[in-house]
Amino acid sequence: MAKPKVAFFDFTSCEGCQLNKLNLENHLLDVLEHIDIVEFREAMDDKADEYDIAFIEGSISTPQCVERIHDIRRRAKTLIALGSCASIGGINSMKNLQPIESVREAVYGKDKYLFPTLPAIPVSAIVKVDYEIYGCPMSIPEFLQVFKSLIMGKAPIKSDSPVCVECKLKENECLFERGMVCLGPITRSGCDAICPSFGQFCTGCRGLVPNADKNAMTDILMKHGLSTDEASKRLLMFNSYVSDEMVN
Amino acid sequence: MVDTTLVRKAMSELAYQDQNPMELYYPEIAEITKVNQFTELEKWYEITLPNGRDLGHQPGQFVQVSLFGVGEAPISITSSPTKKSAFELCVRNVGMLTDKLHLLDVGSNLGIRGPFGKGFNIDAFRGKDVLIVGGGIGIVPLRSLINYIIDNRQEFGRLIICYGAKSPKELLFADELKLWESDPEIEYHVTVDNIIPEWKGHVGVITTLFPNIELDLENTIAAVVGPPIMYKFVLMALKTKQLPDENIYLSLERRMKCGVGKCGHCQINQSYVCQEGPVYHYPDIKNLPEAI
Amino acid sequence: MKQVNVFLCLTVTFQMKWLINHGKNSWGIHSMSKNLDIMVKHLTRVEGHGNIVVNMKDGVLEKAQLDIVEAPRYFEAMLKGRSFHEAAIITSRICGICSLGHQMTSLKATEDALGLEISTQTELLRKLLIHGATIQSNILHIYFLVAPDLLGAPSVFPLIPTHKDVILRALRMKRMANDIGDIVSGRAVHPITPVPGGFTQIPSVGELKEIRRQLVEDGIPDMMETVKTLASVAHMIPNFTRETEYISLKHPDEYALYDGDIFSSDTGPAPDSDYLKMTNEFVVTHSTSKHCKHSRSSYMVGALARWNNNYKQLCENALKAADSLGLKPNCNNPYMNTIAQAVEVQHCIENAISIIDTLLDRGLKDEKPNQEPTRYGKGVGSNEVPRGILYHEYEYDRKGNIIAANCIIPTGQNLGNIDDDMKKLVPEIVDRPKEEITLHLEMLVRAYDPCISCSVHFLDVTFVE
Amino acid sequence: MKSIHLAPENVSDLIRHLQTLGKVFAPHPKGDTSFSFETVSDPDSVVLDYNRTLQSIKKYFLPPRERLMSYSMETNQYEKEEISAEPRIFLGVHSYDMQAVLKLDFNFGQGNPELNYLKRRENCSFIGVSFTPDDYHFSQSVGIPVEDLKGFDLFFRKHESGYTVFVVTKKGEELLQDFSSLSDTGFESDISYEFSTQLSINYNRLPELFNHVWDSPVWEEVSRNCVGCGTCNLVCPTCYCFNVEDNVELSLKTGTRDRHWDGCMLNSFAAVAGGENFRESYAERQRHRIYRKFKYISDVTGEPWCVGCGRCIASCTAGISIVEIVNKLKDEYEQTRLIKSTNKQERASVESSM
Repeated sequence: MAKPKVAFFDFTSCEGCQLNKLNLENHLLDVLEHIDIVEFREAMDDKADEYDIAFIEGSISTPQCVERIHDIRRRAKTLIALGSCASIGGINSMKNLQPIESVREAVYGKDKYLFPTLPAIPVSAIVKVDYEIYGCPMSIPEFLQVFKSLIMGKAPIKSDSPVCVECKLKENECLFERGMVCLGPITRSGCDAICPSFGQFCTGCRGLVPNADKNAMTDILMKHGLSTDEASKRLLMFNSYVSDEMVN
Repeated sequence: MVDTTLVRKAMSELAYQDQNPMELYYPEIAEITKVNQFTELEKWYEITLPNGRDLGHQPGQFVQVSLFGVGEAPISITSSPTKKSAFELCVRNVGMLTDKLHLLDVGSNLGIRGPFGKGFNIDAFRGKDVLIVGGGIGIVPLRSLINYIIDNRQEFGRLIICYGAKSPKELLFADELKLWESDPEIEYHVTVDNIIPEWKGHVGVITTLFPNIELDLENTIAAVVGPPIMYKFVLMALKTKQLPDENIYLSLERRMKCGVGKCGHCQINQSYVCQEGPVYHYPDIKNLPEAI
Repeated sequence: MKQVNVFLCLTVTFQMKWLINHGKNSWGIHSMSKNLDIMVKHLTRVEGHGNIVVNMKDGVLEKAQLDIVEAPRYFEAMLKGRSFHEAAIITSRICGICSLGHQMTSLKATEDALGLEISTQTELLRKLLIHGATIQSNILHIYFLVAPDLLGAPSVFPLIPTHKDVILRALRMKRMANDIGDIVSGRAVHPITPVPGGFTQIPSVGELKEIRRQLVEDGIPDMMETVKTLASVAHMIPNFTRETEYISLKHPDEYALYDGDIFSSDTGPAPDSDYLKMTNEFVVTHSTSKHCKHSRSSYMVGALARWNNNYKQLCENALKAADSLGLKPNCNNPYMNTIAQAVEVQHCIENAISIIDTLLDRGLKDEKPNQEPTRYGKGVGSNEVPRGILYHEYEYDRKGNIIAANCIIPTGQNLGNIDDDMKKLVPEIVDRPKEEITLHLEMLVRAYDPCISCSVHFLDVTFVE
Repeated sequence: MKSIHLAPENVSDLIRHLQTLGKVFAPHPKGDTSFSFETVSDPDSVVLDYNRTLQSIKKYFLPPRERLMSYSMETNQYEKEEISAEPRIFLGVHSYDMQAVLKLDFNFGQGNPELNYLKRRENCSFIGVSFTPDDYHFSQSVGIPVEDLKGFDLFFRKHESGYTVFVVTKKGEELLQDFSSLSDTGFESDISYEFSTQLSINYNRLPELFNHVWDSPVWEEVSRNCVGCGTCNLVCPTCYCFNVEDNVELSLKTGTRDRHWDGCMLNSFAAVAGGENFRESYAERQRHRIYRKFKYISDVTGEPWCVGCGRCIASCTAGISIVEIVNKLKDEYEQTRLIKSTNKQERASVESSM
């Protein structure tokens, strides 16, 4: 069986996910056993016309991004959003909170309907995304899990339970117990609760679980000491991109 | 085999006990001996256990099919218990396991645990007219019952089959359907939901078949299997026909991980579908608010 | 409010255009009749593709510009109103490659602004982290980005079968460095445990001993091999020099990475509160990001600057490594930045070992981070990150939320210097084949190690003659 | 009942003695204010005076993550996991957690008795300790007093001057055999333990209450603040639902089948492959969780399946309390019944006056 052709592309992001791929060190050569990397700007010059699997890092934030992601989608059999910027808009989407109506018009003119929320939007707002790997930075175990599934030709398991679950399985002391506020209750798990396990609150970097009740979560944050403003800011740190706005 | 004497000793100290502890989660490695792609989504398999051992199931029971590296899923047995030395599954590609299962061909191995759960209570059907109501892939477990009846035809009264699918393309077991249709001892009714030019048969949801069917109410037992949405309407229609609730059996689908009453996923109120179902006697569940 | 140039780390845009108005020097004579157009396209990773454009007509260099266009990411606006608990979490996302550096600098700025004292243990652990990050980043740059140039390969992948032991060594060294990050800060990219006033969680004695073991048993021998490998290809490094001002931190007691005053090779020391006077950001009309200058038209930051300013404080083996790699004090060849990085790795490995020893000798204490502000106001943090000196400045309100923020990033400080280097370099090599000129230009940009995306082997060369 | 007196400074000696008989597990401090059961390595770090551990000792019999088998995808052969039945001694267990283990014994011992669980349960001794109820404990309301000895082999009663260690079973006596000579003391419960949190209904009446409250508006009301994080399931000592997953090695040639705890409050717990989710809303899930504690299994066993440890209350960030839910259900039920009966009376009186 021919090895799948894999390509990596990056859009607006900090490159941390790319770096994390190189941080696979112990597994990097094993990963390369299974695939042919045909495009990976961080590491090589080569280019290819089509890809079996395209990994996309970064948010979409300019009209050129849109054009380019459409082009990649056309040439990719499977397209995967890698990391928070690509999958949920991520930290970039914080700028969406700024008043930018005029900027939108100026930047996109009549095409501004492509960007109802503003520059920083997830890949799935523009093209069909087959799978998403969450996290800022993306979690290596999850990357490997998705990677293995794809090579085996099966759908990767997609976590829809919150970080709390992983904390409880690890018997971590709840950070609320320590007087901190944490977005673990509504943030998609899959990171093995890495931040709470190291004593730091969950920032919500992996996006919210399906059915997440933001209002109830805001109440919880306020119950534990945040003001309304602080609570909503905390919730929006990585999750300012609101998908329902895209519907219009 | 694990030596269970120690555990039995421990069990005697436990507050509750009834029988020997079992290795519940280890599958038997079986082989796919025949394959038939029915439709784009449905594929049929004949599975042979080691040494052609008989599975020993009842119509309506299921097995846990496992593929190493992918996982396990409950799948209804579609062959009749009268078929020995191999059994059959018909699988719709809707999930991770089935997706991968569809790539397998004759000679491939898969893991089997089971049969699990309760099937159709054949004794209740014996000597009675049998009304089969199957929607979509609901026909898969029903086929096991139908073929059992066909193979023991003299033990049963009328055999009335109502089969509904979204479109003619989605009708399963096409060859057998022709046999059922032409069999003078079977009253076969089929319908599709959508109007398709080349389809000359009945169009409409499955309950639209009922008005044309005369039932001997006291003497008819119904077996109903279909998607969750179908039950409400079928049960309502059967009520309109005044078929007593005691005469209805139906099979429910729930998420399952273990098949042995432990993992908790399949619970409908207090009932574990993998233990007391998937086939239920309707009076047993009609008061369970989570059932239908 | 001041526009923050945080995207500089990721985006570089500069343009230069000047006339060569005399033909009397050695290169001028040859270039009088030379026509050259070089278009290096897609320098950066995204749609903004950085382009190196060199345009020479009749020996006159009309245009030499490097555009990397990417939308600013508005971190300054994002920080506004954010709590001091969140500042470092957000700013570490400016750059995944130097996330630890941003985080450390951010924490220092916040602690300065809020008057938060940190313990000696915290400082030691932070220094250990910076060593890890420096080793990681320098090794990545040396082996994955520069080595293919020196070995004539288009990327690191073809080197896997031909130089497997070298690649495995690089991966081992990277893993070792990342282990320091993973163990001390929870995660090498976007670290978790460092917070204002300390750490949310500290490593165990066993974990520190394990890092120490790796540094001693793998790190030191691997570094010796690294020096040998580099020495064997050092002749491939272009010989180019230009008198330059070097700015870095300087500390009286140690090779400054975490702490120290700002130091210019031209003008001497200055406190980090003077960072604006040292950077003097100015807008160039053709660029969305600002350039910096100090006593001359440009200056350089990074490993070479640190070497030139502080080499005497390196450990003995690092000095030996420098010697065997031909790196001399007051080196004015920017290509040697890569060698200076290697020398630093040697220093960081040995210094990390002694930091661990100090930590173990003192005994680890479970300390709560000190997060009770004693004042609210402005604060500056500065740090040597792999690519050079990094500054963050925040102003906090009385609730501990940010009113204003400013970040000045090493890559931005180096832009003018790259610019000036190219001015001198292009005419010197103008006689050579275009491919070679292009390669030299790419290697120059890469030597500054602006960022993974800005410096690696995805430079798609197009000639537009 | 036989007993020994144990001065606080002698507790460590006893632990050291127990360590000669088996692996000892006991509560240790964890984090800022919490506790967890851990293998004892240093007897002096054991804490017997604690409110509750983050997880109950369930984790030793039904591990949070457990490998069921390892397999080769090339040969389709698998290896079973060895389950150790080494002697284990659990020291410092509260009565409610002991009762929770006995309940799990039922879940895993009846129907299809599960070897994995029962093998781990084998060769275990349990040493109880009394506790001072805090704002979350309500075990007495579900029939489990502080000094409930059921399931224990030894029991530590805390005094001002240390502990009286009561011998409950023959096995318990054996544990003390070479440690100290036993004296005979009575086991009068002269200590009273006040529970500030209580169900307002006798637990015997719970199954009856739950016959009437399926459609109660209380479910919606109490679920309004719920975010469905599943914490209440995952800290519960009597919750035992699990999920099974296959994990493959990077070679794609070998892999493992693993199970891990799951919870009925979580999104996909009741979702089937076709997309249908049989318990979509938080209120439906909350109702299912509570019915499992007070109705479904209780109908069979006659006992509540909640042990009153208070973990789900203490760890709910939204402040949802199982005690409050039950009390509200009761109040609401009684009120509607009252209204119904008053209506009836009114109607009757109206009718009679006509």
